[in-house]
Formats: sequence, C-alpha cells, structure tokens
Amino acid sequence: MVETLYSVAHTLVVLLLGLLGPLVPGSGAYGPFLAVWLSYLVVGALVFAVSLVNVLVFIWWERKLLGRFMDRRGAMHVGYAGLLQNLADGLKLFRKQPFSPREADDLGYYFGPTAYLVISIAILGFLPISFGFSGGAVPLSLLVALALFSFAPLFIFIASWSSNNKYSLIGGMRTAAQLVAYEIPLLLSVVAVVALTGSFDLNVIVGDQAANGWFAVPLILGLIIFFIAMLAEVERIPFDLPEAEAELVEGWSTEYGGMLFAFTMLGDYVRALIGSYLIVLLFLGGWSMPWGLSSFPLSGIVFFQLKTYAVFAIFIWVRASLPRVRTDQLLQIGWKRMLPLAMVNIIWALALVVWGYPVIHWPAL
Amino acid sequence: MTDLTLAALLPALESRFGPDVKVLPSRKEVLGVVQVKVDRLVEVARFLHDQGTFTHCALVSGVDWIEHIEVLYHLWSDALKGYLEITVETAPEDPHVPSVTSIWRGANWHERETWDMLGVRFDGHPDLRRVLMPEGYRFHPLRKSFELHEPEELEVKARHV
Amino acid sequence: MSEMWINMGPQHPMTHGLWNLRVKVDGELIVDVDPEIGYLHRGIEKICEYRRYNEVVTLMDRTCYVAGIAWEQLYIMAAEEALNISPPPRAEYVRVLSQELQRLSSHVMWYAAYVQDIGLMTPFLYGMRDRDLILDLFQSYTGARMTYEFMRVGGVRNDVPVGFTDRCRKVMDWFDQRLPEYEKVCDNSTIFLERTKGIGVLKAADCVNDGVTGPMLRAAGVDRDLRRDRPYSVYPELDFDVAVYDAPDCYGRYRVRMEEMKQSVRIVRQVLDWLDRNPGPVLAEKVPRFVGTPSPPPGKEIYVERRGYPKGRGFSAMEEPHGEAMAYIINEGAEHPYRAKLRSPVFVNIAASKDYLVGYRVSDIPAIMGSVDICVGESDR
Amino acid sequence: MNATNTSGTARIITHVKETDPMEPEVPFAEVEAVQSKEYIPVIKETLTGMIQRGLDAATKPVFNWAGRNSLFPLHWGLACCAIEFAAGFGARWDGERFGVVPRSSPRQCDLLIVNGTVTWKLSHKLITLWEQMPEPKWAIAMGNCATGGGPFRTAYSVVPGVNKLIPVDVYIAGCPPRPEAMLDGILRLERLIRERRA
Repeated sequence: MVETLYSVAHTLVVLLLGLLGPLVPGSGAYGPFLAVWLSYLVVGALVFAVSLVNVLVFIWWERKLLGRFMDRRGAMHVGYAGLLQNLADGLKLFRKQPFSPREADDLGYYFGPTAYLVISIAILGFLPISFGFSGGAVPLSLLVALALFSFAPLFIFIASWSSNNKYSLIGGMRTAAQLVAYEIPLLLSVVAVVALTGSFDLNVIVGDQAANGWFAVPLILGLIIFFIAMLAEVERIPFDLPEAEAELVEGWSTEYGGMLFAFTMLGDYVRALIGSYLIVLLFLGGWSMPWGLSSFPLSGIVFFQLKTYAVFAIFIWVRASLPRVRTDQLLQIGWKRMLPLAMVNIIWALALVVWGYPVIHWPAL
Repeated sequence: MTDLTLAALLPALESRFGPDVKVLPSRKEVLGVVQVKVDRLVEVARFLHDQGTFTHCALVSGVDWIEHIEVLYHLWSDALKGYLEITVETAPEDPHVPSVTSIWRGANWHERETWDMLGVRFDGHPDLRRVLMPEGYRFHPLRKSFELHEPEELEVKARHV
Repeated sequence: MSEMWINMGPQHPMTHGLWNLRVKVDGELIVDVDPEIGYLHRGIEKICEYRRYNEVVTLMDRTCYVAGIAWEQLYIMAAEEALNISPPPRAEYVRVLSQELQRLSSHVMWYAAYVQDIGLMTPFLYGMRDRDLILDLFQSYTGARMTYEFMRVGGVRNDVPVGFTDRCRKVMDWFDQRLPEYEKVCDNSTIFLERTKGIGVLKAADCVNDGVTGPMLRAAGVDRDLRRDRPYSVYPELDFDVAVYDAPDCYGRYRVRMEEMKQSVRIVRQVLDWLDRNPGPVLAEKVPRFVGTPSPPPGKEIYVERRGYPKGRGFSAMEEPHGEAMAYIINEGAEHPYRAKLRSPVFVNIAASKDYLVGYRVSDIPAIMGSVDICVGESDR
Repeated sequence: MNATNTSGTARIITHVKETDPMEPEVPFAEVEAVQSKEYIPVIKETLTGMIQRGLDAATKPVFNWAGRNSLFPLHWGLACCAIEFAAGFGARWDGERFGVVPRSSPRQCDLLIVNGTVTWKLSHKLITLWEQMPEPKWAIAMGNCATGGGPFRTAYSVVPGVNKLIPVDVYIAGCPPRPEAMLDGILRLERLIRERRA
C-alpha cells in the first residue's frame, strides 16, 4: 500500500534495465544492485521535487495566511491568487547583479549561504514523506537528519563574519548562541521518541505511531518542547533574533543581495519545511491516519503534506501573534526552562517504556 | 525659600541682583519677563532653579536683532504653573553667553541648536557641536544676514560646507 | 568582542525617520550613546520669516507629519497672541476636536509602530487600519489626510460638514471597542511585558532635569499636563483625566498613551455634543487683511510690506501628542513673523537618550526608542 | 566581429578597420576568415551569437515579468510621505498584493522610493544607499519634496529635487501623495518596465 511509489519506481527501473541490459554486455551481474540504486535515485529526485515545490508553496502559504491574520490579502496579482509571486521573486533575484561588498571576504561571503542552502536541502534526502518514499532510507535517518540540521549555525556564522558588517556580525553571534542553546532541548525531546520506539529509523517511528497512536498524545510535553525549539532553530518569531528587523537591519543576511540572498531566504524556508516535516514525523504520525484513511494509494503522501501545512500554519499563527524575545531572555528560556523540561520529558518517556508502552520493532526497509 | 509665590519671587530677584536684572511687564502667556546681564546669567539661573522652583528649562532660543543678539530662556515651574522668560543680550559679532547646562541638563541640545542656528557661543558647554547642520558648515542660517537663496546658488553654498 | 561603535541610522528600521543613533556596544551591552539628528532639517524657522502669517500654517503641517494639526494650533496660538487676535468659541472647539482626534491618530500610529518594533506584526496592521478611520474624518472637513492647512489666524478655515458629528461618534464607538483589544494584545503577552517592564528607565528627577516631557514624563509619575496645568483654548471647560503612571519604563509609557487615547475619545465626545448645540462662526470677524492676503496688490508690494500693525510677541505652549511643544513668534509689524522659534519635545527626548539607553542591550534599543515616540520632522524642523 | 587570429592578414584587416570605420565589418571578417582558413571560429561565434540572441529573446520576457512583478522597495522613511508609504502597506491598501515587499537592506532592494525631503546633509547617504543597491534598480521620487523640493525648495538645507542626486524613473505628485497614488506610481513603473522604458 504505502510502498506503492517505491515499488512502481523499482518495477519501472527493472523493466528499463531489462530492456537496456542486453545492450550492455556483462551488465547482468550488476542488475539488481543497479535497480535498487536507480529506483532510490528516482524516488529521491521525486522527494526533492516535492519538497522544493513545497518550499515555494510554503512561502505563498505564509504570505496569504499572514495576510489573513492581518486583515489584508497578501500577494494576489501574480498568477492565480498570487501563486506565481514566489517564482517571480526567485527569478528576479536570479538575474540581479552579482556582487560582493568591497570589505567582505569573498570566499566566506559566497560559501556561507551556499553551504547553508546545500546542507539544508541535503536533509530532505533523509526524510521520508511516505513509507519508503525518501531519497536515502538509512536506518539512522533521524540521526543523520538532525546532525545535518545542526550544521547551519556554522555556515551562518561564516556568512555573517565574512560580510564584514556589524549588524551581520551581531546577527551571526546571536545565531550561534541561539542555535546551540536550542539544539539540546530539541535533541533531548527526540530522545524520548527514540526511547519509545527503539529505533532511529523514521519509517519505524511512523509505523510505530500508526500501530500504537500518535506520540503527540503520550509525549505532549515533548511535542511542545520540540515545537518551541524548532521555532528557535528555524529562526522564526518569537525567536527571530538573528534577523531582528527592528535593531539589526536584516540580521546576518544584511549584506546579501541577489542570488545569495535568495539562497539565505530559501535556506530559511527549507529549514522551516524540515522542521514541519520532523514534527509531523515524530509526533503527528507521519503519513498514517486513523480509521484506515491512509490505506488508499497515494493517500499517505497527501495526508503527510496536509499535516505539514497545518503545522506550518501554526508557525505562521505564532508569528502573527507573538512579539520577539530578547537575547538574554531567549537564552534563559532555552537553558533554564526548556532543558529541564526536556529532561522531565525523557524521564516520562522512560517511565512509559518501563510501564510497558508497546515497543514495536518494524522490519527495516 | 523654596515655595516663593511669583509676587515675591520677582522682587526678590530684583533686590538680590540689583541693576543687573530688569523685570519687564509680563505678557499674557508668560508669568514674567526678566532681562539679565550676560555675566550674571548663571547666578540668576541658579537662583531661579534652586529657590524659584523653575526646575524645567523648556526652551533656549535666540533672536538676531542685527544690532544685538538676544538669547531667550523659557523656564517652567511646576509650583507656579507657568513660564518665565529670561532674556540676555549679547553682541552680534562673536556672541558669547555662559552655558546653563550645569543647572539644567536639558539645556544642552537647545544651546547646541542656538549655536548652530545663530552662532552664539555658550561658554562652559560640554559639547558645543552643530546639531542640525552638518559638521563643518560655515554659516549660521538664522542670522538675518543669511538669506534664503535660490536653489542653484544654494547648491554651491551647500557644497562648500 | 571588544567595544565598537554602531551607527544605527540614518537608514535603519528602528529610527522611524532619519536620524542616527550611534551606540557603543560591548558585545550586546550599550556603553555609550551619541544621537545625531539634522538629516531632515528643512529650515522651517527660516522659511517662516519669509512667509505671511497664514502661509506658515502650510509648513507647520509638515513640521510634524503625524501630528500636523497640533503644530498648526501651536503656531496659531502664538501668532494670535503676537497679533492680538482672538478666535470665536466655535473655532476653539473645532480646534480642540482636531487636537484630540490628532492625538488619537498619533498615538494609534505610535502603537502600531511600537508593537512592530518589538516584533509583533499583526497589530501594526490593525493600528494603521484604525488610524485611517480618523484620517477619513479629517479628510471630510479639512480635505487632506495628513497635511491639513486648516487653521487660520483668528479661527479655522471652515466648519465641520453636516452629519460630521454622527460619523465621528461612530468612529469613537469603534475605538471604544478597539482600544481594549489593543491592550489585550499587549498585556496578555508575557513576552511583551518582559520586553517592556523595567526597560529604558528614566526617573522623574532625571526627566525634569533633562527637560523630557509628555508621556515619558507622566509615565515617570510627574503629574503634569499643560492641558490642565496651563490651560489653553477651551480645555478648562472639558472634563478629562491626566494619565499618570508610576513606572518610568517602556511599559509605563505604553500605559500612559493607552490611557490618553481613552481620554481623547472622552474629550471628543464632549466636544461633539457642544458642537451640536452651538452653531456659530468659526473665523474671527476682524482679521488684518495681510495675514490672509494671498499676494499683495500688483505694484503695491512695498506698501503692503510696510503696513504698520501693533508689534508683539507670542509664546504658546501646548501638550502635543509627543510632549510639550512651544512656539515663539515675534511680530515686528510686518507681514511676516520676524522670528519663529519652535520647540519640539522630540528634540529634547532624543537629546536625553544617553540617560535611558546606557546599560541596556542592543535588543532593547527598538523597544526603548519606540517608546519615546520619535517624529524626526519636528525634532529637525 | 573581431577575428582572433594572429596571421599577417588579420593585422592588415585591423589596420583597414581602423583607417576606415565606415566600412562594413562582417563581410571583411568573413572574407578574411575564409582566406585564412579560420572560418570555424567565425561560424562558432555567429552561432553563439544567434543562440545568445535567441536565449535573450526567450528569457528577456520571463525576467522582465519577474522583475516587474517583484519590486522590493527600500523600507525607509524620510518625512511625511513615509507615513503614507507605511499606510500603503497597511490593511486598507496592502501594497503586498502587487508583490511589493519593503526590505530593510538596500542590498535586497530593486526600488528606491524617496519618500520625503532630502537635505544636503543626507545626500551622501542617499547616494550610498543607491549605490549599494544591485542592478537592475529603479527610483521613484514620491511627493513634491523629492520631486522638486516642495514647500522647502528655497530653503538653505534642502536638495531641490532628488533627481540632482540619483536617476529617477517615476515622479509621484502630491504633498504627500495618497497611498493610492504611491501604488499607482509603482504600477506605472511596472508598466514602464514592461515596455522596457525604465
């Protein structure tokens, strides 16, 4: 059922190899191996396509929803209901004059945002958006994704340092402090999920939730911590200090324009997308739905997207209704409130395991 | 002597400072107008601040009367609920007035502005820079000798700051 | 990180206009402040000396663009005193109506900008939306949204139109609903309270010494409002309270402004009732021709210039939305004011910024400077 | 069409070109190329040129569409017009409908809306901001002050018209212009970009 797309890709690839195989002498030996890899490639490309289209629609979704919260309409003149607005923005940024400030360090200036975007997109390869529907289904996919996720402050700091602007520098420092502070509660709240499932494989985690109910119910505290930490990780209000408009002009991306600015923007939204994905995967049952709703072909991916958009809507809602915190308050919330709460959450999860919360080991893909 | 009424204050001022202070007939909008000699200004200001409850220096400004430059101080008293006007006269070429920033900190920028606009130097001012016009501007625009200019002429003028 | 100077401005989202806040920071901590203004110095005081009395009103609107009519009245009061003219009572009431509407709109604008500084985006839109309602009222009787050119020496240009009072009452009813909502958005938000409470403290004694006025002073607990303490126009006949709060921080300033908005609504209601009951002229009958003459008769320029009129000096002080503004007009018997001096509260409030910024953090700067309510137009003039 | 060979004839051709600029270039180059048996680079260049022109023709409308539909103005406030500028992005007018999103950093902007009086003290900063914006960029003078000094034209400190400092594409009249007028100015600029006149 949920394996459909992977199976279809596999079948198609095998068919294709079967047709092409005789043309290449001695290819028979690699056939099955090649088939698996090629079908992963196809699925991976699909995942990237879906995710990057998602990013564009995310921006549109944010604009429209934010507009509604604010009693206005948001983008509406380009394309139907402003759907093409982001495309226009991207193309416009694409053709802007490339430049680097005279005082900037060129290597870091170009490297920072590029690496930021690349590392963010790379995470998408490890997140399944339906069963088996991921670019690389490794058994430790969650761990890899979180590890890559925590790379970002390094590149942000490189970018901000090498732009040689004081606002950028302060923004970069803030980013480093903030992301490090919130990485720990983020990971600790994941630990609870892992303790309940006994696996780092996101497919297994989702499968467990499909069988035993979403983790949002037993681990509601973990969900809240994860959500708040994720808000900080993706630098959104109330934790958007690194790009606090009011005091640091545009934060660490002040000196960036044109395509590099598009990279920083895109990187932010890719990270927001990943954040929403992770919340859905870890706590909201991934692509599974109760009452067998997700048993229809392709319904898993649709439900997954719907949940993602709902989670992102909450992100936007928070953005529309909360002011920005201060640096010291941010760190205090991170270290003094979130960290103990995350520990409590782990203890709670371990207690659940001891009391006999069903721990299921699904066969790995 | 902290809560002097106005009726007692102005005579007290006159009796204390003698001929250096002249109390003019008051207008409708101000409690009184006091003309002070330049060299006694700080003392009078100190007296008004400490004993006359004029704790708020509302305004320092100046008027270019061509033959002399008049510097005006408007002081507000919470007790008397009114403004007192102090005027000081100084020579138009190289005008000097003692600064009252040691008494009212709020007079700081007003004096800077008066220096900027009228070229009155305030002796003892901690930081007498231009405030509205760019640093290095050569003119004092509110002098009567400075005319509003046609834009073209003006550009030349402004670029030669 | 060692200490460094940061130029916040002239183009900076925090500044709300063009001025340059130079701050010396040690990491995130502010250790020194040197504000620099003058980027919008348009020489209004000098131009006034070349304009007829009524023509100066045009400049006054632009002096403070969020509270234009307050400056109009400020100037007009000084000019009327210098020229010894008094307006009819209905004109005074229309002026006070405009004053309070302007205070309301200015404070709503402040609210919108302030919450945006702190990072709250949505109420900015709400504030701008509600401000437009007041601007529509202004438009209905002055013809403009921001630059009204409405007041004249000896009265106002025209009366309010038929049906205006009812429309105005409707808007006031709307504000009765909206103002509690504004407060709810802020007071129910822990982050907002933490961002504002105990931030930007300027104690009462420092306020007085620095010459700081307006909501900043009243937030510090000094009970001073020129509308009550040094009554001008028809304020003595109106019933209102002075908003005082005893917390000299950003939160106190916020509370004072919120309370002032409510009081403005109250005053506007009273004025509307009075206007309904008392029709009458809005411009004094005997106004010297030259103050309103658009241009002298051809060939008679010198004659008009030299026309004698009793000399006089005018001084006016009033409670403008930002604080206490003053105007000083010298009439030397000519068509133009000999000297026009304007005292802007914002000018002084910026000057004192060192006293309430040092010791706080860079993230606090928008919160603090926003609470000061800066309008560069009037500080630079 | 410059033939990039090092043979002796090429130098003669160059010489001819220099002495007789009225002579058409292409035939000479072709003849020269054929003579020196180096017609391949010429064909290559011609083809590249054609492809480039074709690409240009194909992509220009696309990028033009993108550029005119996503004009990011610089978010700054000079004077009265800035308030109306802000109102133009409020709930009633909502400039974001047209994809116009104010950004705070000049690096990320395409459009400089000068919304107020520019003084000589500010002029350097204005020029800096303008130069910090990457190409392609446009400028709108909003209001009478930016257009020509407005009521302060005669003042000693005011730049009488911002076009003395930066090239301006669209002028919006009014003191201050209403938000509709501002949005109309932006849409007019869009039209100008579409017609490639700005």
